Amino acid sequence: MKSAVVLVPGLNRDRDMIAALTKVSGQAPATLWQTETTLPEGLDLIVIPGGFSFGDYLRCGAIAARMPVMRAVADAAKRGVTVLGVCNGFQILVEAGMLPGALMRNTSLKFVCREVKLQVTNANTAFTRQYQPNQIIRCPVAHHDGNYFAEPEELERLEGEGRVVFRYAENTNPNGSINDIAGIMNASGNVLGLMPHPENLIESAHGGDDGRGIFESVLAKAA
Amino acid sequence: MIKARVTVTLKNGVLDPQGKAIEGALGTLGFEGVSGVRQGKVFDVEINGTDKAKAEADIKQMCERLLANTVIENYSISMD
Amino acid sequence: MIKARVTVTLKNGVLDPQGKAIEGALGTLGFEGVSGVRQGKVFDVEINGTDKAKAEADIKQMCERLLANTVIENYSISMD
Amino acid sequence: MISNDLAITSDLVASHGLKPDEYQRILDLIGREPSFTELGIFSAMWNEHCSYKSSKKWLRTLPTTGPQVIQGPGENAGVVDIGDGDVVVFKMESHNHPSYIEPYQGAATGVGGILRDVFTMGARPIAAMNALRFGAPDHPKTKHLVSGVVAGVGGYGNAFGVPTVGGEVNFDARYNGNCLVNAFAAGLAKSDGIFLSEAKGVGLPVVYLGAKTGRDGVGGATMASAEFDEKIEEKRPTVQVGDPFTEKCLLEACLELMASGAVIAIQDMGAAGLTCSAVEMGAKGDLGIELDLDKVPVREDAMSAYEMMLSESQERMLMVLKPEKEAEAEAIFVKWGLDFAIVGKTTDDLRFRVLHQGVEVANLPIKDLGDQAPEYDRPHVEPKKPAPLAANDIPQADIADALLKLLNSPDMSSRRWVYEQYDTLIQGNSLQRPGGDAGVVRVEGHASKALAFSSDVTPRYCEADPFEGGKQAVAECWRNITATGALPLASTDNLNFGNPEKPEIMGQLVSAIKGIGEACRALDFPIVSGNVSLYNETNGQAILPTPTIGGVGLLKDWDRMARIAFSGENQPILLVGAPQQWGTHLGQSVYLRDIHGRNDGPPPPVDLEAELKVGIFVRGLIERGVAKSVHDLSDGGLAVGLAEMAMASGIGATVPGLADIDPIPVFFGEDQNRYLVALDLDAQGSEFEALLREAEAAGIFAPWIGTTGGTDLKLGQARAVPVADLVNAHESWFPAFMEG
Ligand SMILES: Nc1ncnc2c1ncn2[C@@H]1O[C@H](COP(=O)(O)OP(=O)(O)O)[C@@H](O)[C@H]1O
Ligand SMILES: [Mg+2]
Repeated sequence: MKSAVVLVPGLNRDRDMIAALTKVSGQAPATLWQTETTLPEGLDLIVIPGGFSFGDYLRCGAIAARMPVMRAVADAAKRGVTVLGVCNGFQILVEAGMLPGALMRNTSLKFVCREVKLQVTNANTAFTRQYQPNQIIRCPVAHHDGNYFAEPEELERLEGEGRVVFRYAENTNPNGSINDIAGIMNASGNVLGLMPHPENLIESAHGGDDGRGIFESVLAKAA
Repeated sequence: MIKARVTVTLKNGVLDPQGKAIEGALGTLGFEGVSGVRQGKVFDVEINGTDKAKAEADIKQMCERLLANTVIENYSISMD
Repeated sequence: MIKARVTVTLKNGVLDPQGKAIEGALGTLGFEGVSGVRQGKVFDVEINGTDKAKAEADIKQMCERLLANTVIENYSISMD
Repeated sequence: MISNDLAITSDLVASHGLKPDEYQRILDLIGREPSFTELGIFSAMWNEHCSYKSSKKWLRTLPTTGPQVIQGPGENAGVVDIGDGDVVVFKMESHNHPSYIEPYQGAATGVGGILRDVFTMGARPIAAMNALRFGAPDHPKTKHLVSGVVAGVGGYGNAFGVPTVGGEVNFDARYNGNCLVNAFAAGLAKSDGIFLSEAKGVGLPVVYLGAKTGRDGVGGATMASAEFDEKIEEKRPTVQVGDPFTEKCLLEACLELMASGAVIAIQDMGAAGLTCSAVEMGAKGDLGIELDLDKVPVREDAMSAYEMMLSESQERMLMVLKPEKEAEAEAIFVKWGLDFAIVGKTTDDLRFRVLHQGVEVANLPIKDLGDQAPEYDRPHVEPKKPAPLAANDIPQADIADALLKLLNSPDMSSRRWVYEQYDTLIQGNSLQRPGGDAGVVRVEGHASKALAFSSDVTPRYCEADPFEGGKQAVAECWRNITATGALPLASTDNLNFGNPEKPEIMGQLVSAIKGIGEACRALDFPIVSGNVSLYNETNGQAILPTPTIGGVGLLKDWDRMARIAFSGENQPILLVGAPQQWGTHLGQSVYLRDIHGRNDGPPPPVDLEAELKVGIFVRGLIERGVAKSVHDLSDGGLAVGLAEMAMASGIGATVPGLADIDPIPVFFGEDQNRYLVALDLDAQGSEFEALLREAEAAGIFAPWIGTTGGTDLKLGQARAVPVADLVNAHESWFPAFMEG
């Protein structure tokens, strides 16, 4: 699998993501600095990792979404390249208009870092094939603004089209997100944003590998 | 130099967790009869030049392209 | 019902990392001649009753006790 | 703008915290009256915070060397060898006064400062801890301080991207007027990639990098050394605001710059920013420094030389760069969006010269600024030893009720409310997150190595007996690290005390340092860095003496690591290192304080020889793979220790207790050098037998006190308590306090 990780100042889970992609695919991803306007040929996957791009100033992901590299990522997505945004990456995808809705401040108004349960609501996607439908997996979260919001019509569309891919399960919603939404995808099914951090749960040192399935699914698709 | 203030507020109907929490906290502090608390942002900016109309048009562009998320937010501009 | 808007801004001289980052981003987006960007907050509140003077006094208390961090922020109140 | 020619009156001198004899010393040194800027420079360099004038004499007595120590005190952080060419770089520092005034920003900039100390040395930060002390929970300011400080620690560390793996939180009315925020950070580097502050070479550019200079914290270092009084409000405008985003960019830029070979010397700007950093770089390298303030990037208009020299704006660095690498360096600064400027040069005249708007505003002997700082042997009185409790003075309580009450108390309850606001797993290497004995982080790029971190001190012990309390802080830190299976390598200390000009307070400081020194020597746990925070007093009321110890240990193979959770049912539990009656010492215990409202008696003494012996034995069990579940005993004794192991695992235990012995000291005594070890062995088997004999042969009392299993904790004759009830008591205090 040929993958690439987007780098914007303030992102800080880039190293975690690069390590996870390397361990799962056996190949280190390329990196894409914020100013780049052309992408390497033949990419199967572009990942926007978590962190605090531009300090989360203004709105989470707002400034990063307007950096040149994101135009190239949007073009690649239009051509069908698989794009995954995790945490701040999800916020950036939303701010870039590549996913609908908005991610608001957690209802507790506090940063929250803990493990939650996720339901794989749609196991028939490029990102979730390795899971069973409605399987419950463990996954850590670490964010301040993960409270997903969408207008009622938009929400209906997301739910109706099976584009809510992950949901917080067993009363573990950590942020007040509407319909317990933890991850959604675009209409073509090649762009996924999710708040939790699967890259931090892929090996025994992490205390489990429930997050691996996402990377393995994408890998299987690429193969 | 032209000074302007941009005010960005959440659209009606958009959930405002911060406003809600603040309303709750005001109640806890004993302030009664407070409702509808909504939190927004202001930006003070200074623009080179003296052409107010141009400055206002520029600031409108800044709002559309960066300062406001027009999916969930409204903005208004006031000039000195 | 009385409607009021509280505007909270950083005191002069207090570092505003957000303002700084936004100014940088505006530059990257090609807006020229923008400087002195400072970010603040607004709170819209509704107060029961009709006594404006009392409402204003109450809101002042809310600012002192919760809405503003008077160590580093100033506030101003405007009523409808 | 205040002119540099401002008349130097005795009031002005006094308002700079300089005593008349100290001012006389300045006059003697430079042979003339200082300018206003020079007075500011002296006040910054000679205040307690930078000069350690009250503590230096005693700090010198601490052990700071060992084969593992690469760099001891004297640089931004200590450096310790962990093999394979890797080193760990760490330090702890206080931000007490700023956090009391503005808790969020005070704590945030405290974290920022300590991270900078670590990466200035060339290390990438991999772990952070924070040791916090607040006033009584019912004091009107406490909640506000807790929520602000915790949010600030998280706000900075999370955005910067370092996992927070440990810390402490205590409440006591003695901190009502002065909270304590001690921040620890550790980073990883290669032994040949360490950077120091010593400038080398004449005529080389001195480069400023990072954020712009504002008026933040002008007078801040002076404030940190001043006792609070009612006029605290007036000191407010000196608050510094942290910008973790710029710090993260600064980290990446510095590491890239160091890798490029451009850096000769580097020093972060901390307290008294430009002044301290420039003087230190020059003085260490036996060079003069000339600064041109017109080149300094500023964010405010009309800043005077005085303000620029004393500004504590955050996220700034000073370096000496190789001139031929200038273009390469500049490209890195630009990439990371950082301000930079050549603000001066090194000279050969040993003068510290500052130019502003064409005028020389300061011209001082650079070495004297540090070397000639006053040093005091302040009068101190030996603290009185408290009388022991009478042998029959054992106030009674129901064991189960007392345990539940302790678990639900401010000091003993779960800190989950706090640490869930911290990113504890970023970087993907956290093997043990907060909640256990020590935080453990895997060493990236190595198959099996990991580092363990703990921060400890028991202030009520230090108040009762600073010498024993100092020993105990070191021993507990060492023990917590040992309990994971790691070998404790070295430590850092953060000495928080009241006003050293009072002989009783100075007596506490001196005794605590003696105790710390003795324990560090006995346990081969040298102090490689640290910080002193004095004058933690308000209206004459001092804090409890709080010498925080931060320690680092090395696990050779994290596959052989112990955790506090029971690892299975039907495992025999040993109480390793216990006295014959399992527990005896109630003086200064939380049982006496929180159940009976008493704080008398001496603290438990630490037998350092036994501590070492027991620790080595326990580590041996972990390394052999028979002990996966280990917990040291501290506050709350055996009962609380067992409860914590049960709660962490959801597995109960039955501990029958001793016949004919009062169960209160058995279960709540706080005797030192004890561990609970649950063995992955059959209690009927020969291996278990052999292990017990081994302990005996080593002269270690390690009775088999009970067995894991079930869903209740059964202590002696007391009623069985469901583990779920323990968890409920333990988890509910903090959220109820903060959200109630
Ligand atoms: N209590 C202490 N024990 C040992 N070393 C100390 C202690 N306090 C300070 N030091 C050392 O003195 C030096 C100066 O400390 P400090 O001024 O706090 O450092 P920085 O300038 O990096 O903030 C450092 O090397 C520090 O490690
Ligand atoms: Mg412990």
